[in-house]
Amino acid sequence: MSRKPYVREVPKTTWYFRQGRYMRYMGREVTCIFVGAYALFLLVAIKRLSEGRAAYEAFLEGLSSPAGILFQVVTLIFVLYHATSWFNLTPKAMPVQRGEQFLPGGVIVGAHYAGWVVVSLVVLFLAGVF
Amino acid sequence: MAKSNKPIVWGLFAAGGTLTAFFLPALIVLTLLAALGYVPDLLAYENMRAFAEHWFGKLVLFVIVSLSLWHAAHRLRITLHDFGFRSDTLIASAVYLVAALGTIAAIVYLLRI
Amino acid sequence: MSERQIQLEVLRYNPETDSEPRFQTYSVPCEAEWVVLDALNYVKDHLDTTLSYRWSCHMAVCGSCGMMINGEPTLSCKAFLRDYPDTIRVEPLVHFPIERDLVTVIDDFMEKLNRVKPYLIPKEARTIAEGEYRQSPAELKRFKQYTLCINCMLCYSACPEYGLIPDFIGPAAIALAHRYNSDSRDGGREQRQQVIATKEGVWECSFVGACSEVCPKHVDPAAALQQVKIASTVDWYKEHLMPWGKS
Amino acid sequence: MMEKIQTDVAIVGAGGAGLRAAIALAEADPKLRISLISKVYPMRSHTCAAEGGAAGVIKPDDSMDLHFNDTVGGGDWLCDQDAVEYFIKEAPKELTQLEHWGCPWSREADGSVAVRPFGGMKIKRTWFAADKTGFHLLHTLFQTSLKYPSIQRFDEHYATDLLVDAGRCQGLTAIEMRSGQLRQFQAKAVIITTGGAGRMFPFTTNGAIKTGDGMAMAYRAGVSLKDMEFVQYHPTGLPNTGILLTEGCRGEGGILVNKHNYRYLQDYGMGPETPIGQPVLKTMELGPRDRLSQAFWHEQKKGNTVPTPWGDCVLLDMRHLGEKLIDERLPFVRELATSYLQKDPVHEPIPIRPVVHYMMGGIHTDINAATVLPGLFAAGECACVTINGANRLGSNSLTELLVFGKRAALSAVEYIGSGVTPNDAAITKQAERVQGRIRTLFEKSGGTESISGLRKEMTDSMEEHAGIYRTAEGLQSACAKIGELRLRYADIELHDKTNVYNTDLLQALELGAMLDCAEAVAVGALERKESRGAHQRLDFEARDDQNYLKHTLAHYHPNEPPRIEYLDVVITKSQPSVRDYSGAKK
Ligand SMILES: Cc1cc2nc3c(=O)[nH]c(=O)nc-3n(C[C@H](O)[C@H](O)[C@H](O)COP(=O)(O)OP(=O)(O)OC[C@H]3O[C@@H](n4cnc5c(N)ncnc54)[C@H](O)[C@@H]3O)c2cc1C
Ligand code: SF4
Ligand code: F3S
Ligand code: FES
Repeated sequence: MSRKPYVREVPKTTWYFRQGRYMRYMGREVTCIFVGAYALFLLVAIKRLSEGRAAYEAFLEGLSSPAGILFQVVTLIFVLYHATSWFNLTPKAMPVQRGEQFLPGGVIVGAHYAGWVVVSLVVLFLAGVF
Repeated sequence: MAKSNKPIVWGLFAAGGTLTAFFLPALIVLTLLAALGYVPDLLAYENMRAFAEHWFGKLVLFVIVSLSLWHAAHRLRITLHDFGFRSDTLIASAVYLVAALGTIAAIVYLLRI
Repeated sequence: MSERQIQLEVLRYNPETDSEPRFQTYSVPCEAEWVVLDALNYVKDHLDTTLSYRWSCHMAVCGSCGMMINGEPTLSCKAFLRDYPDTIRVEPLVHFPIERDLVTVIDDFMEKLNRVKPYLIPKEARTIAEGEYRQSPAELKRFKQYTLCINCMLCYSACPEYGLIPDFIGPAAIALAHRYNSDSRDGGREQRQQVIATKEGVWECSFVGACSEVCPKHVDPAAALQQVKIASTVDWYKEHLMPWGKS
Repeated sequence: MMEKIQTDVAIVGAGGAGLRAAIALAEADPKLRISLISKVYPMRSHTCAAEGGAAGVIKPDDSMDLHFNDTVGGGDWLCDQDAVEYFIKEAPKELTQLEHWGCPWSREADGSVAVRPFGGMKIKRTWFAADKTGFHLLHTLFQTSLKYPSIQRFDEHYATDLLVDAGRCQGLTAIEMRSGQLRQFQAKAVIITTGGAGRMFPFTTNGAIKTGDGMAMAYRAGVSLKDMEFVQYHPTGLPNTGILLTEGCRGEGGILVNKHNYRYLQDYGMGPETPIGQPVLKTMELGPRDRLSQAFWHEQKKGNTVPTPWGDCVLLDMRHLGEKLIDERLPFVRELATSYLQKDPVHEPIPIRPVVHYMMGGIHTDINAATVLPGLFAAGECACVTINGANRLGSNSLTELLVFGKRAALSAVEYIGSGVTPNDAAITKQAERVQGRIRTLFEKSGGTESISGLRKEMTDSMEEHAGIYRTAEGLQSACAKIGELRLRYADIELHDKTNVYNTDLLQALELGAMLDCAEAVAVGALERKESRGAHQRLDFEARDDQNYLKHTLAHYHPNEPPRIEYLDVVITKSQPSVRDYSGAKK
């Protein structure tokens, strides 16, 4: 038998350097670290809240350390990336068929962005930012 | 071949992904403002306490914290695989354990308020 | 017509004479409206008859001429030279073993295609005398896009998860299963779920989305896979949390 | 030792016809061992390129007789009318069967199957799946074939020769391309479904695989090739690549104009002019392909064509159809024109010219898809039943694949029932001879001829002399040329002497097949001293029913031109008359 198919190995730990789109994908995936970190941060906040005024206010105080500010800023950036990449993919997961035609993906994405803006404004408003 | 059980966590992952996309950015803006010294009204102790004492406030906080955790845990499992860590069973157990513990902790802390 | 000299760097591998692949460069005089396949045909006819590659239709419908062109999975009959620099690198589709030169071994894909039962399993049997099934244009539209797959396997080359986890059934085969599942005439979803709702099925997909980006027919397999995931998740919750709800 | 595969029925070719035959066999008897052999994976077969549609009577305003008349008249009365009757009766059943297998036919609002107008058809009766009908038909058949475990596929196996002993076809040899090994298939019956041979010409809609291999295989085994001189030009090909723009473009209302923006078809017996956007069946742009292609030739002679970098063209104007209709009914056409010619039919007229498209002729079979060689059957474009006569009507061929693919299978089952078995010793010896022949070709050194060189000489000569219009002089030179090339073929040398996926070897074998077929075309055309359908002689301009209402049969000779014989056409209910495509007489 003269066949001898040649198998090209995929580099298991560095494959994502091969293409820009893989890097963008990995960027999206690592947002989870920040989502997770922020969830734990909220958990701590709730714990402090349950421990009473002193604990909670000390916690708020601690936020304004340079590290605390950096954490908030970096997390915001990654979470924004998470949100946009998530919304951009929704038409694939949930296409909407009206009569014969499908709603164009842009409409679905647009609706999500609009909803996002509204939700954010409402949250900020209720929290007394404005 | 049996059907996979991934749907359990995937359901939480997807729900968490949507929820975090909609809510986390605004929440982070709130905490960022606090960090910068402009503590929004809601984050003041009395208001926060009042919010968390109400059953609805508890529910909101619980849903946000736990779903974010499950979303992050599931995606982290896949991301670690993508980075070349191949002991999937171990990784899955670890990340889901953290998410589960976090979920329980959230319940416990919230009930204490 | 304007001629342009292209340097074509082609991966060569002959199992009988090579222990591993190498690149060979051909200088090819090309016409402006040529595609990469035309340049390969020029090589075959005029420069080197030993080069092997697959092609047939030259109109992007038979699905045989997929290759990596400058690192991107592409149909060589639809890769217009006008869109490329003067040096073009051509390799066989990645994630598949190389049989020879640009020819890959696609047994794995053919086996997976077979496994997903990509044929109509009628909801209600019908005789020829009873005529055609009725299907409204809207019902047709619902799955039409997923019928357009030409089995070119560019998506398999683009999908990193398939490269990392060769057992993954992969985008095109699952999209095809979804095509039949979404057909108003079909009643075979449960049978196909046994195959695609497994770990090797849709659950190895992490929604990279590269499959849809390279698909020359805009099948959008990534969309099909997400929809399968959602439907399988709904199934799971129904089965486990509301066992009474099972029909 | 050569590997032997024992099977009941071997099918060579996994295009529409081959797959339909395989399914019919598997359904007829699940115990049958079926070998489906193809030089490409089934879904790569050229049936996938068919765009426009498949004809079959289904709507209440239509009738079997009308389809019959269109087909027989369209074929210039060279069709065997008993075969046409059978074909038309089976057509709707086959198309419905395909629907039951999941084919995504385009639909009417009420959910029934939609039909569109097509050239030469008096009534709308062409079923279509947007403008990818052949593609959907092929994939539906291929995917359906996966249901049947008894269909054993041998993908990427190149069939080389039939094995014949005691006057019966008992199998074949094929090269497994990935290993380069010759395999012997011992079969009780063989069905050839290898498709057409358009690659004999330089400018064709046909894919690279359409090299007439099966025709040549049968021909060399002693089965004659029928009506090979009838080569269809399709009037609307993209000038640079030969990519087809389906007749559906005109069916939906596209018009053809010359450089003066004049709808020239009205000058060639297809007028009077019909209003733009309201196509009238069987006139003007909806005339038959042979007439339209011939009209182009005359326009070119008169200097009315548009010069382009790729030769003279006329214009296909679809702008008035509008973007919505084009995207819905002709999306593939738009994609093809926009990418390969960089012209968008929504915004500009598309230059087009006639292009070699389809072989009306092929392996001589009877109405049961059987050849004169017991045990050998043929169906699809490689066969000539004949329902297409001197000119095939668009959309009859996809239906033909189904109807006669199935017919061939049923005939094979019947034949096997008589208890035939292959004679191992005798055909093994033959297979070894085949192996010896291929090995000689493979190993020979010091050859002076190149495959691509000979191929170019062949295609150039065919284009120049055996094209839309032919003359005795031109055809004589084509015959001489092809004869010469067949001799020079003995002097080719392969540069690739390795086994695995050796396309050098396959191209050599394909060239051999094309030369055999090309000679049958040229000699048949030279001998047919009349003009009929797609065969037009400038030196014999009229149809001559007295002498040539007959099928041409070309008999193979290894180193001489074929011997030509004639066979009467079967006429049941339609006597030859004038082909009328003017709207006036409606
Ligand atoms: C661009 C285009 C558009 C068309 N549009 C229409 C249309 O709208 N309507 C219509 O009715 N008709 C149309 N036709 C015609 C019709 O599509 C063909 O006649 C038909 O598809 C031929 O099918 P087939 O099964 O006979 O052969 P094919 O589909 O060509 O299949 C041939 C098979 O034989 C195999 N084969 C060949 N040689 C060998 C060998 N040596 N060893 C092993 N296997 C071999 C191949 O691998 C392949 O599987 C069109 C044709 C073209 C080219
Ligand atoms: S889904 Fe697209 S890329 Fe994948 S095989 Fe089908 S046509 Fe090719
Ligand atoms: S690229 Fe792969 S991971 Fe999923 S979305 Fe496409 S199959
Ligand atoms: S040659 Fe058929 S898809 Fe490229």
